[in-house]
Amino acid sequence: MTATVTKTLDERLELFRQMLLIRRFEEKASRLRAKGLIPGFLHPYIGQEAVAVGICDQLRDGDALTSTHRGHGHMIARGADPKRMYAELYARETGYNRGKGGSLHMMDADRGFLGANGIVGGGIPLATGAALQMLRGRTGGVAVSFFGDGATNEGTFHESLNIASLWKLPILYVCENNLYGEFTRQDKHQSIKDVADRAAAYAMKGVIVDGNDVEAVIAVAAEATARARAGEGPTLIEAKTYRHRGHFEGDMARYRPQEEVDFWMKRDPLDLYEARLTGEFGADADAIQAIRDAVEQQLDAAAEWAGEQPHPDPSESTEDVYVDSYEGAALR
Amino acid sequence: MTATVTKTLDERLELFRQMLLIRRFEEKASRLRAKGLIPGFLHPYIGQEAVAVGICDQLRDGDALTSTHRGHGHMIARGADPKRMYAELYARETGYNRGKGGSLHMMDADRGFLGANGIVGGGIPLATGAALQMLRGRTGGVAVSFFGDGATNEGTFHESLNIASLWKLPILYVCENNLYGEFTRQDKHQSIKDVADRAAAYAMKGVIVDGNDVEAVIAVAAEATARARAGEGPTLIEAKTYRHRGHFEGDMARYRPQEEVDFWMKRDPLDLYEARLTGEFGADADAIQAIRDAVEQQLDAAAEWAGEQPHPDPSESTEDVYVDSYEGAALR
Amino acid sequence: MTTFTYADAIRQAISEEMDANSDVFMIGEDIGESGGVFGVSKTLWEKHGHHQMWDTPISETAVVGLAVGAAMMGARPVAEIMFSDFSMLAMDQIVNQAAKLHYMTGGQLSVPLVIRMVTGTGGSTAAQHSQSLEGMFTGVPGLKVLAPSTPEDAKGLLRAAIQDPDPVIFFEHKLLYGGRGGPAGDVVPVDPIRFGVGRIHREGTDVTIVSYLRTLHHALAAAEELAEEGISAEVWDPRTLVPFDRAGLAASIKKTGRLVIAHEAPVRGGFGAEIAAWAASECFGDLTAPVLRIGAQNAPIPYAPILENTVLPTQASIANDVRAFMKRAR
Amino acid sequence: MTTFTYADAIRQAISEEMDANSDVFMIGEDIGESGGVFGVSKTLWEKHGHHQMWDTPISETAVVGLAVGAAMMGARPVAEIMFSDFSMLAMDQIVNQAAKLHYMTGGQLSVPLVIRMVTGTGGSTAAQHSQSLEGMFTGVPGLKVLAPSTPEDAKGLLRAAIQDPDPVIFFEHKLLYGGRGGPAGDVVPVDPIRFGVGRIHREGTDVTIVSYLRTLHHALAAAEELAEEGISAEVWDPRTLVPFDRAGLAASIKKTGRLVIAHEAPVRGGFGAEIAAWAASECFGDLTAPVLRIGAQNAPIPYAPILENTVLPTQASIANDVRAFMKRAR
Ligand SMILES: Cc1ncc(C[n+]2csc(CCOP(=O)(O)OP(=O)(O)O)c2C)c(N)n1
Ligand SMILES: Cc1ncc(C[n+]2csc(CCOP(=O)(O)OP(=O)(O)O)c2C)c(N)n1
Ligand SMILES: [Mg+2]
Ligand SMILES: [Mg+2]
Repeated sequence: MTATVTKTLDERLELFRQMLLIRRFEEKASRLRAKGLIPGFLHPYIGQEAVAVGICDQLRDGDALTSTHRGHGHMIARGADPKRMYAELYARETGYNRGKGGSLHMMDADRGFLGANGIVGGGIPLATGAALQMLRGRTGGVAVSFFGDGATNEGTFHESLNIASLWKLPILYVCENNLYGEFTRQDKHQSIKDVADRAAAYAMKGVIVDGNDVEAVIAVAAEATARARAGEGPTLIEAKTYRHRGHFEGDMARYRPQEEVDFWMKRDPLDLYEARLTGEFGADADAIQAIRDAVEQQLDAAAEWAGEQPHPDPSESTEDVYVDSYEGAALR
Repeated sequence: MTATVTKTLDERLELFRQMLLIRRFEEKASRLRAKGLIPGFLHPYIGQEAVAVGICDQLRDGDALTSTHRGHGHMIARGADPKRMYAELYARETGYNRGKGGSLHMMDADRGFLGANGIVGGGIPLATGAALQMLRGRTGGVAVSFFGDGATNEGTFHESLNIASLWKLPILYVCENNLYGEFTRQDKHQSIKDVADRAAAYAMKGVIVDGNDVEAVIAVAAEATARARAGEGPTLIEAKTYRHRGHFEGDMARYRPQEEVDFWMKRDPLDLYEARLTGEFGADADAIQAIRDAVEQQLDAAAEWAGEQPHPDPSESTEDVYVDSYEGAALR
Repeated sequence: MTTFTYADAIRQAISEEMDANSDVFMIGEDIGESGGVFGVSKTLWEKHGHHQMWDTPISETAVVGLAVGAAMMGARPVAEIMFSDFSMLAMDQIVNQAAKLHYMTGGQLSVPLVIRMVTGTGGSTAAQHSQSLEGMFTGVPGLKVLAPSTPEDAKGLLRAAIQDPDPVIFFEHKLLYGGRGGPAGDVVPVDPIRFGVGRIHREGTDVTIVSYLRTLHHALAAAEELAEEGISAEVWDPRTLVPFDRAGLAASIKKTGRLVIAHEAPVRGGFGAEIAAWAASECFGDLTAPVLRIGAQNAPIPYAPILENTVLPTQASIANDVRAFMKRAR
Repeated sequence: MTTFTYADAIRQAISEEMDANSDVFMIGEDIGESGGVFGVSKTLWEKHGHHQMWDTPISETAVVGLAVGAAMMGARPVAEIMFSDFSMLAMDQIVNQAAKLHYMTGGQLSVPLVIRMVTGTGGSTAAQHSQSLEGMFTGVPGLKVLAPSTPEDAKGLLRAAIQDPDPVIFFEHKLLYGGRGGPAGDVVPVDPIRFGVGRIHREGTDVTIVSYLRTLHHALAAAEELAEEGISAEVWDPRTLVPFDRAGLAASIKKTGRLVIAHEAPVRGGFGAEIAAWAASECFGDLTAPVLRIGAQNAPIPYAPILENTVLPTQASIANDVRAFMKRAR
């Protein structure tokens, strides 16, 4: 059974808009970082946009997700505000985390976005626990855990999937297999070709999807979320994709063969979808251009707004260590 | 391809002797503990003897193995001296670990027995590292990691098997699936029925064997060790077996259905093999009886010897914290 | 009449908090029908049913990680680590996730989580089932760390921990579960106890002995011994290590002028270091003698009873150490 | 003429020990062809080939566990943890296995293992890539803990660590790798340095400042500042935290009568507590003022540069704190 999700043209344009928003958000962030405006690490999501947008398309209020060090795409796909994201990257008071988290820890709890994570595999148990709480409360919600191919070699992956299958937790494990963990190609970090093969180790359903085809991702997400909401348990989804750039800003990615890069650049998820939109789905070029303009405008305004935001006051460094710090607990 | 291992009758009697030695060692240990002579935890290996004896039959000098909290059987099968094992259980100076380890940490480094382990899954990376060192040194050695069904849910299992397969390490992962992890039945701790199914997650070879049939275990061990020594990489061997008693001495094991216990008691590995010995292999009853007597005598003498051994001197409590403690490092 | 044990106290605290709030649940290994290795969760499975009792595979990282994730969604999980030694397998989820989430998300959400750990040495369970690791957690900003020494404190502090909005590490000493007794009765009502308030178990004027968990009881017995020799020891139990009752300790030091700290963890790097260092800074003027730290020898815990006894502080060793200390100090 | 950096020092120490002994090998994530995130292993892959360089999947527990297992078979592995924060995923193998094996097996075998960890704060890498966790390891019997502050010490101590028969935790501060410089030259020969011998970086008579890693350099700069104001600070670097040069510290305290400890870890539960506590016990008679501990604020490390700077001790904050301390102390 494959779930069929039929989208209107407007919905399709919206999918395109979201992917473009992610793409341009990241490209702009990269430029801002090069100018010295963003400190710390930045792991661009460029190339993988169809995965975030496709999966999040099937989420509702009350659902939750965890992300990785490469988290901006998931966060934007979940509807977070680029203004406050840039403000966070700028380490400002009005950023999502009030300047305390940055890229690696950005969170939007109101939208159930339970955070980027600086620990590879660190978010997998968290999402699983969120799913447990949904099951306990019979909320009908689902949790999603995004992670990379490299993360599937961490113990947290194994322990979490085993439990989720055992308890039939409402969760999607979404592995974005972009062929590399940091500078290490998949065949140098695991002997399997398809991460989805690991599902069988937990008697879990595993599926492979073209992670550069947003509607294909939507189809598997629709089925997996339906199964999860119906109490039929978790799915491991392997989305085959590629990161266009280095592991982080500053990594020139010289360790990748040029043919491989070329192959994948031709399969750019935005180009592919734009071609379908204007071809198969009959979108007109103006509509696409309007989206481009709007995205550009939104991001320019967002970055500008962010740049005007106040820095946190130094006294905030010891705030929020505890919710209830009693007397003296949070002192030096 | 299945390796064929043909044993002489004498060799078969020796296998029986080893299994019996383990059985009686454990039964006696249980009685000694009931008398208050052995402190701490004791996890009897009774019922699983064919696994230890069958696997260790295929090991050579220079091979290494790691064990678990239920380690006496593996240690005896590897040729360790019951005298010094009882002395260790009695916490005496001449025990294997000079009284510092007890059952949970018993080790015989000279025989490559790299120790029982108090941490479930804790020995799996250690054996994998031993295999790495063998590969590095091209020693032709193999490592064996014994662990239980419960341990296969720990992250260490996952991380280690992934690496071993990737690097084609010379190692056997031997899961003794005795249906329970502590008080929890397998179907309450994992959704799969066969642990061997997990091998595919690492593109590793997985095999299932009747863990109560010593010659069947030998056959899979022969093949797996041959592959390992030939540089063809690791094997995950699942030996289906059963522990006759509670998880540890003191556990009445009331959580197990009587029919299940009955079923397995009828499949006692010693009874099964004795029947084959006297039937199919034409051993005579006297030979068996002679083994029984010798084992009894050996263990009586061993326990007696152990009971006469000196206690460690209190001053030894701070010895061997470091090999080289420099000045002051090991002080209070 | 039944005696209220430390184990009863813990079970009752959990049960009462579960009754009061369905967001409270337990998660851990073999905590279900079997009642747990130490019998702490006995009856909870039947009383609170599946949705408040989650008996897990052997997967410490996931046990804690799931609890953290559920807490992020508003649950109040009580995770059990069978022996605190096994917490080493879950350190990432404790130190890098639970402790930091509230802070690094700018206060967007909190992690109201209790991690119960069986701690301490006893009964020759040897090096991997006997450690006193509280010092590792007290140094992590964002965690609270409790170490109750009596059944009443165990119940009151655990109730407070479950109600607390922050991640709490809750140490239970394995040798305190059974025997120590407490008020008579099957169920003893105890109110939640505010964190950061120490307790004077015995008043004294010559020396302050700070102690907790099982060692507190040795210290109390040692103090009785010393009293007969004319040494008046005040025995003070911080009960909560983080937050720590600094005012309470300062007051006691002001009175006695002398500070001894006794715990089961090795001296080097034990929580006693923090107490001593703090006092050497903030109570320096009141101290009339060097600070004395008593703890385990700097060694893993050995199996042999004779060595186990040597490694650990005992009533006798504490009495001896304090006696010698007072001789030097006078 | 090239400058010998801290990163060079570490690379050279590993390379020289690999040349000397084929049982020495490196194991860790992305340490191969790419040269590692901090470029420390650059050229080692080519020079020492596959059998001495093991580039692993992302599996911290296995990285350390394999190293321990290989060490049990006689190898001398150098395991790399990319950021010390990730060591939390490997704590069981470090604390429960590596640290205890020699002892709990009655000395049957040893674990000659070095675990290198990138430590400390800098560059807004935020709460999970910035911790100073040395205090967790110093409290574990069986581990040795090193914290070199200069290129020479890094090279000499790492060579000694690789030759040492026990498990050694080796902290490298991320902000020391690049710039700090050292003697000129591409390859600087440095002999192995004996553990437990501190180093006086600056002589002084009024106050002893104990510091290490990056903070040492702040302390030295602060001492220069204070010197102009007539405060003579002795700056002393223990170099190895376990074993610790007690005699060296005692001698300095005897001279100055005053003890300040400055490190990047939070004050509560940092290794400074152990130093202060030891001094409050063993040097009490020589201390003429309360001990002062300087460290990070008790918070996770925040992302914003302005907050990161506030949380950490700096040259200015150390100078200020010591200035105020001397005012009180005189
Ligand atoms: C526990 C841990 N180990 C190592 C790292 C360093 N690190 C950050 S990202 C990364 C690679 C992750 O690869 P993958 O999971 O495939 O995600 P991708 O970067 O490809 O999106 C590594 C090794 C880390 N952050 N956490
Ligand atoms: C890390 C860790 N978690 C939990 C325990 C407690 N424990 C000891 S044995 C055991 C069950 C192990 O089950 P399995 O691996 O199937 O081995 P078996 O006892 O059946 O031989 C448990 C949970 C432990 N010793 N270590
Ligand atoms: Mg990847
Ligand atoms: Mg089992």
